[in-house]
Amino acid sequence: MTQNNRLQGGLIDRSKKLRFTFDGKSYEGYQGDTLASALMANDVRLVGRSFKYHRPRGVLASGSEEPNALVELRSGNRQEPNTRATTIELFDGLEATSQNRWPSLAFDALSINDRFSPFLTAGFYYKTFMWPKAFWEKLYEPMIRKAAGLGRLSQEADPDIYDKGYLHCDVLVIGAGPSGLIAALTAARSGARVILADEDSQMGGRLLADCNRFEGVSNADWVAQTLGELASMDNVRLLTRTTVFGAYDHGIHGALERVSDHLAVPEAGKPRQILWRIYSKQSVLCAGATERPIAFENNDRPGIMLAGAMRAYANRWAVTPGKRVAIFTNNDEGHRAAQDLIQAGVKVVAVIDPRGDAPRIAECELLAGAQVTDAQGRLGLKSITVQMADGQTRPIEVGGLGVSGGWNPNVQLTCHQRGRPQWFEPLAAFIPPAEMPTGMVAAGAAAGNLTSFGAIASGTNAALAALDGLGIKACPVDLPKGEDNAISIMPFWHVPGKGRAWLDFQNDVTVKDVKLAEQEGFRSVEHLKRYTTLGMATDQGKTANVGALAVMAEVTGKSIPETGTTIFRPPYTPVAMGAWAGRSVGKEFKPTRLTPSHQWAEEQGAVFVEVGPWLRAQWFPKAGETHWRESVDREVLAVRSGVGVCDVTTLGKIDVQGADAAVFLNKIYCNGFAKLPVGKTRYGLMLREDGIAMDDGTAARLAEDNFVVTTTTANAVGVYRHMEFVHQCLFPDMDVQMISTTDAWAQYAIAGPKSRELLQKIVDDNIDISNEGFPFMACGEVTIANGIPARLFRISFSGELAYELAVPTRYGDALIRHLMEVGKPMGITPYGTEALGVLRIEKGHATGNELNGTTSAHNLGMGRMVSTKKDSIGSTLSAREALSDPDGLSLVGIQPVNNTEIVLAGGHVFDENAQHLPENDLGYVTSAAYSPNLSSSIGLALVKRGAQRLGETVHIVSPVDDSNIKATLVSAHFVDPEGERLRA
Amino acid sequence: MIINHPLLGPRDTSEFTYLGDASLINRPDWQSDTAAPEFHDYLYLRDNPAGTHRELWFHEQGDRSWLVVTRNTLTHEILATELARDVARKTGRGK
Amino acid sequence: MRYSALAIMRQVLNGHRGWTPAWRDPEPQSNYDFIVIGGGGHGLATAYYLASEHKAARVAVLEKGWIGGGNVGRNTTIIRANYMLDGNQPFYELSLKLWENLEQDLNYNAMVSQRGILNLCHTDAQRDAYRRRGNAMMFTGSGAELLDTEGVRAMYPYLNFDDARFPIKGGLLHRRGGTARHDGVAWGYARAADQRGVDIIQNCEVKGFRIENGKVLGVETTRGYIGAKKVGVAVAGSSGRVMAQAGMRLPIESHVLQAFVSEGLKPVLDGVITYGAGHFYVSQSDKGGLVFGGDIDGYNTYAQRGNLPVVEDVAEGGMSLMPMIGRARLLRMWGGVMDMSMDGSPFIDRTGIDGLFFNGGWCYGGFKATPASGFCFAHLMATERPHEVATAFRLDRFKTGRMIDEKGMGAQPNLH
Amino acid sequence: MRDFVAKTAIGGTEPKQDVVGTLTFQEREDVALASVSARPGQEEALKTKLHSVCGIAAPDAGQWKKGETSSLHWLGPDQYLCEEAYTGPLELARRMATELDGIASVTDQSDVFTRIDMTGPGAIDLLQRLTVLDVEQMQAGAFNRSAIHHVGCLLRCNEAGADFSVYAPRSYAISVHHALIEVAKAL
Repeated sequence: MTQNNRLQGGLIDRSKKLRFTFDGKSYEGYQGDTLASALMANDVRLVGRSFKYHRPRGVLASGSEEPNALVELRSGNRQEPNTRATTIELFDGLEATSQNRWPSLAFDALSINDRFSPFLTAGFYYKTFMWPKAFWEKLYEPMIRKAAGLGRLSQEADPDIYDKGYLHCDVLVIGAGPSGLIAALTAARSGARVILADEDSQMGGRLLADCNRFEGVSNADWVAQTLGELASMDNVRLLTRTTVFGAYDHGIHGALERVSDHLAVPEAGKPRQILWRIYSKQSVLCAGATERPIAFENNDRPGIMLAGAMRAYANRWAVTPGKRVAIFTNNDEGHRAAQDLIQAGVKVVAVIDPRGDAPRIAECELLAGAQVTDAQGRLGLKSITVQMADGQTRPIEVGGLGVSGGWNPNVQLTCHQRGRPQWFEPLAAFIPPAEMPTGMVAAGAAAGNLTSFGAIASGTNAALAALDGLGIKACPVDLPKGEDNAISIMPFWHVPGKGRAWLDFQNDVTVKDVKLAEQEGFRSVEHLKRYTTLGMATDQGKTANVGALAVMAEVTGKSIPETGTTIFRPPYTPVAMGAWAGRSVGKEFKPTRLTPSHQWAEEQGAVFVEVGPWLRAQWFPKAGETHWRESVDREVLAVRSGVGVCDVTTLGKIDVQGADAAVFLNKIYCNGFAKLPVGKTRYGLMLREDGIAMDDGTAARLAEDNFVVTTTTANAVGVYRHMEFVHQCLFPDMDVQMISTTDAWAQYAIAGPKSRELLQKIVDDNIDISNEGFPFMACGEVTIANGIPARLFRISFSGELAYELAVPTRYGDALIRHLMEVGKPMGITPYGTEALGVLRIEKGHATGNELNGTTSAHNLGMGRMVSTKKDSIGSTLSAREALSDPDGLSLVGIQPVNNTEIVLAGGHVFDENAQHLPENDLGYVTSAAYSPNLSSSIGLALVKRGAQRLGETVHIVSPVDDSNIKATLVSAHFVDPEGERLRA
Repeated sequence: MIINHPLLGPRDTSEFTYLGDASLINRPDWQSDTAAPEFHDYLYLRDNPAGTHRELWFHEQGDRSWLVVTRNTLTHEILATELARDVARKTGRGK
Repeated sequence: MRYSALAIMRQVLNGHRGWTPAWRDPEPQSNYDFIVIGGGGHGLATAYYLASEHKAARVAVLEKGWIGGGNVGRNTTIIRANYMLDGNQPFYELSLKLWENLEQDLNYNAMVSQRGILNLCHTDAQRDAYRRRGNAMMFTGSGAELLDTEGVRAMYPYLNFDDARFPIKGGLLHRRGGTARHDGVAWGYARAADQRGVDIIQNCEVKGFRIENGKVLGVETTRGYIGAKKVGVAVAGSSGRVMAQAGMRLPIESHVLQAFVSEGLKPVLDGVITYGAGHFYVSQSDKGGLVFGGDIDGYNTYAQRGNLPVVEDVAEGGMSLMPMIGRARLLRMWGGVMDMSMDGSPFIDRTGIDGLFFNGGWCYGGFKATPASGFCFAHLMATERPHEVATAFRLDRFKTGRMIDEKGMGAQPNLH
Repeated sequence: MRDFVAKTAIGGTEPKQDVVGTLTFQEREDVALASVSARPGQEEALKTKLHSVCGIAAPDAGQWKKGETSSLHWLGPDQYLCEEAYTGPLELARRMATELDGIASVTDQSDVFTRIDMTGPGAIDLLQRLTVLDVEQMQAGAFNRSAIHHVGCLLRCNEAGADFSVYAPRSYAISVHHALIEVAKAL
């Protein structure tokens, strides 16, 4: 099929033919076409179906405000639902499919809804589907859900890359129509850093769509000159295909650049889109205006569109919806549109204008004081019915009807910070609010200046205001002369009549629906929107809201401003989820931290586990081991009987120095540190100010004025922040300085009866680490491998004779290999976080599972550690009754009566015969593991009065696992309760 | 939002971590006879104004300064920023 | 008029001329037995249960704007009883039971839909915490199932199982959880309350309380003074502002929570999913939009709007969990002011002032609580005794240290 | 001499070098870092001392200064980061500690950060997609901490527009490097 509806001229490149398909049928268009213009050229008027009634629909608009012409673009994992045909740039091989219809666009089974429309009025579903009760979820809702939505997701992962970025400028100009171009030029010539962004593929705005506006220069030439100059300046950045979609606090704007959407697929490695956060000191909104329709019976027929759109299709894309068209307008622009169409070679049979004194502008029949009362042609407009000034009706055969009910300035961004637009009577439209977002000025049609000269004048003035705000001296620009007759309009919202007249096309909201909402008391705009779904479609009601507001005003007898306006929220046009996420997806969702022994552990075939940002070795499987438990049990037993090594670099390490370092630690730990001698380490418990345990760890005193504080892996960042708070905000004059050294040191736990034997072969000869020379809790600086500086701590998490050895991180890899080599004769065994967990549970050491943000020192059995002789964070409030209640939770060990049964972490504790109800709940198991040393599953639990109940039998109940076992409450120290091994 | 750092100039709030009302600087005296109720009010009760609010932000991805930021909770306009340590000293906090 | 298919049929025949306003628009009387401040979900539910359960005759709801214009009309519509702590879970179970009979009770279709909520876990510790929580849910009869990875895959095969930074290790499934049509809830309660004689007075802002010798006598409003025997405050994000008029400071901060909806899409997601490794939860509405949200912005605010970093954080979570939504478009974002409490749990309590009651601190979880909150608040106002499932929601719990801290974040509202 | 071979954070045995389009990325294992924090009351004394020790004046907030052998970076209030050629583990920190005894607290940071030098045209375009800092305006001498792909890094401008150094936390270095390379490919 050839392009029957293609006219002469236009801004398309006829030398570049492009092939595309719509619903499987192939067509041809030209470079510069949109899918909408190309379909129109091929006389395809039916392109979509409405949401509720499945009414046949055609193209209404020529830009991003389009409510009807939505398609699924591309196929496979790039299928993109709800894409506006009016903004899709045609490319060769483009595939588009109509949506929300079955089996076909021309015959849609659910158009039956249209027949039932009397039942499906606004809010009908609130009133029914309630009987019988069970049917809502079983029958009614599934039916409704089947019909839900418009386009389909592919349900495959999006294959494209999205980038995000930050741009900074003095002046951001939003929209590159006449006012935007001149505003950018004014600011740029004055030396400001300028960003000019426009959502279209070409800059120029309405100048691309209308007849020439300026004296002595064509639209095209003026745009070309201005853009040329802007492009030549290095203080200007031009962003085409870029929608500034949101105005956020302090001049930050969100913008989406469609880098590759005009291509079949993005170039290799290149992003599909970029989400820019634009940091602007000043912004000038030149977003233009959106034409609005007039509601009349069957005003949604395919072929009925906005007059300005029809004009744009003729001038820019050289296409028309039909050979014979008419215009229905309440303002002069509609007449100018008619004249443009005539000049483009379209037969305009009549201009219909409800104004009795309508001006004669177009060289065609003028029906003044007349209005369109109905339209015929279900799948494509055939004719319209016109009621003449004298009351007679007259049918007119047309293939297209252009409608203009006036223009709504695109004030959205001026209201993103909850400003309310103001009603402007001369235009019968809303203009930007008095309270604008900081640094924002509006110009051109967006500010209500609809004439060409008014637009550029206000554009340059807005730029001057912005420059003034920046304190930049402005160099003015000379403006081209342009027509400047104020646009004359007579508010005219809908043609009276019995039938359905559409306000919100996509969501099928009609004049009747608005009247019904009013009748049922939903009179506030918020209620109206919610009750009728007005303005909630993908076009956000750009062409619908004001009309509906006018109808509501009419029926309530109030003025439109009294009736109110809705709140505008970002985004201006919808933004793909992929763009919001950028590269933070899949494995790159969050960055990864690697330990110094990572590469070595990989070589050993270690299994890794995510611990916050870290990847840690979970266990080290050996050949022949078929189940993870075999590996873990082996590692645990090796530590208890020989020697094991574990990378504990992930623990937070904070270097604390200063004359008041010890006094400072006294503040952040509930136990005392002032008297800790140099060369010694001490366990410390850190409370939040509310008396709940925050973190625990050790502090090693390397010198009078120097400690190394260790934190748990999970809390390293939070603890450092807390310490800075205590210093800067509470005790600013303390002589203490701190900095994180977590990454500076590779640290290994070397644990087990043979650990000293091993270390003696590791540390340089001159160093005495005998039990006497380096007793339990000793710490100090040593050297290894001929003078590599290292730190040695004799601390134990496992309960065995154990040390932690730290070297500068770059030597971490060498150290683990060295340890494994030297330790071979002793059967050294690397162990992972699983074995680490088992060992600490066997020893009864609390970790994150116990320090879960709700446990007090008392709950953890460390109540006595909270010194009352000094002030420390949390000490006062930890004395509150519920935190120190002897009958409250306390940490105990759990051992099944029958050692073949398994203790489950998360199981709850009940007395033998108690009913399993919340009020009988005694507590819960915080951690559990299989102890190869006790040949039994064991656990730690927080149990009411636990400490007083050791030896008693309880039940560990986990209904989600159908598990209920008998267990004994025991001391949390399953292994070596006296701690002899530590000191051996 | 953008916080005008007293030393570094305008910095994006994504670099900061928020704590809450700057009254958290006024930690009560642990030895006061009414320490318990004072700590309760200090930690738990808030003015929560709809308007000017003095609040603590930590420049985590920056110079690690705690700041006291005066911000309007209705408009998000930022009226002043100070180093928290200076504020603390002014309110008589020391060692 | 009773709503029914038959009623609609009749109206079709007479051109819908017979529909009357869903609720009256009465002038305030000079005094009432009960005044409920706040025409949101909780306030309307309170008034409804005062009238229906406690046969209170002279009840008024005072709303400064239009009813249902706050958080009940601005949320992600999730209902659930999947809490862990004894102070909370029985309360939410009562709420769920009330949801389950709401339509019949109100004669209004609020579209309560128990499509199931799945909380995903990504670490062993998280799974253990879910087991603890799931068991607590079982003890109140709310129902819970602990799924492994394969169990999750069977339900939602398109989630990211193979290229995940934090692999899905399982999840906690709460089948009785689901969604409800948020506006329908507000309007249903309003209409049912109105039919039981409750005066719903819109555009009536409370400007102050009249209090004498420690007893509340009434409220000063933009429509004049209105006397009352008892006054209940249920104003969510405005709690601080309103209670300040009674000279009270609260353990509450106001924060903004953003929520998001995508363009309408053919159904792909039946239930509700929450991501355990990022701030993202999602469901799909009966109109086809993906309704999703994440964490609060994290700074004190009364502006009903948020900023970009949180939007991006939510989308990053969403894309990491559901890589298929990359080409779905975010259509609209909005923000609601949350009354974030110091332990993340609410208050339904008396105040130091006789006859003045407070309901608030719902954080971002107020919607699911609507029925039970109204039910228990009405019980407290009518009987002066807390309802048995709401005894823990006391304003003085921080004095004794009896916090109800599900997340274990302590006295920092923006972390709850 | 010492038996251990040092590993670099990204390259392992050899410092990593990549060329992507017009951009060159070079991992630097040969620099030593030490943080220096003034003791209360010694703020001015520290500045004077640093001048004599490093041969350059202490930089102002958001700045760094390059000297003959050592350069100084402003880390925080009264806190600086000193960089010199790497001579051996902890050696810079120990030398500074003796020099500044009683005036400042010194902590070795050599292995806390991994320095990645980025040179060539396009550096601005790359950084605009990774950091909120206004890199277009960064002049030689600018130095800031900010986030790069969620990781807190130090960013140093050596020559406006064309020569930057990123200091990434060592444990995150591979992630940050990956982000730099991948985004560079997309420019």
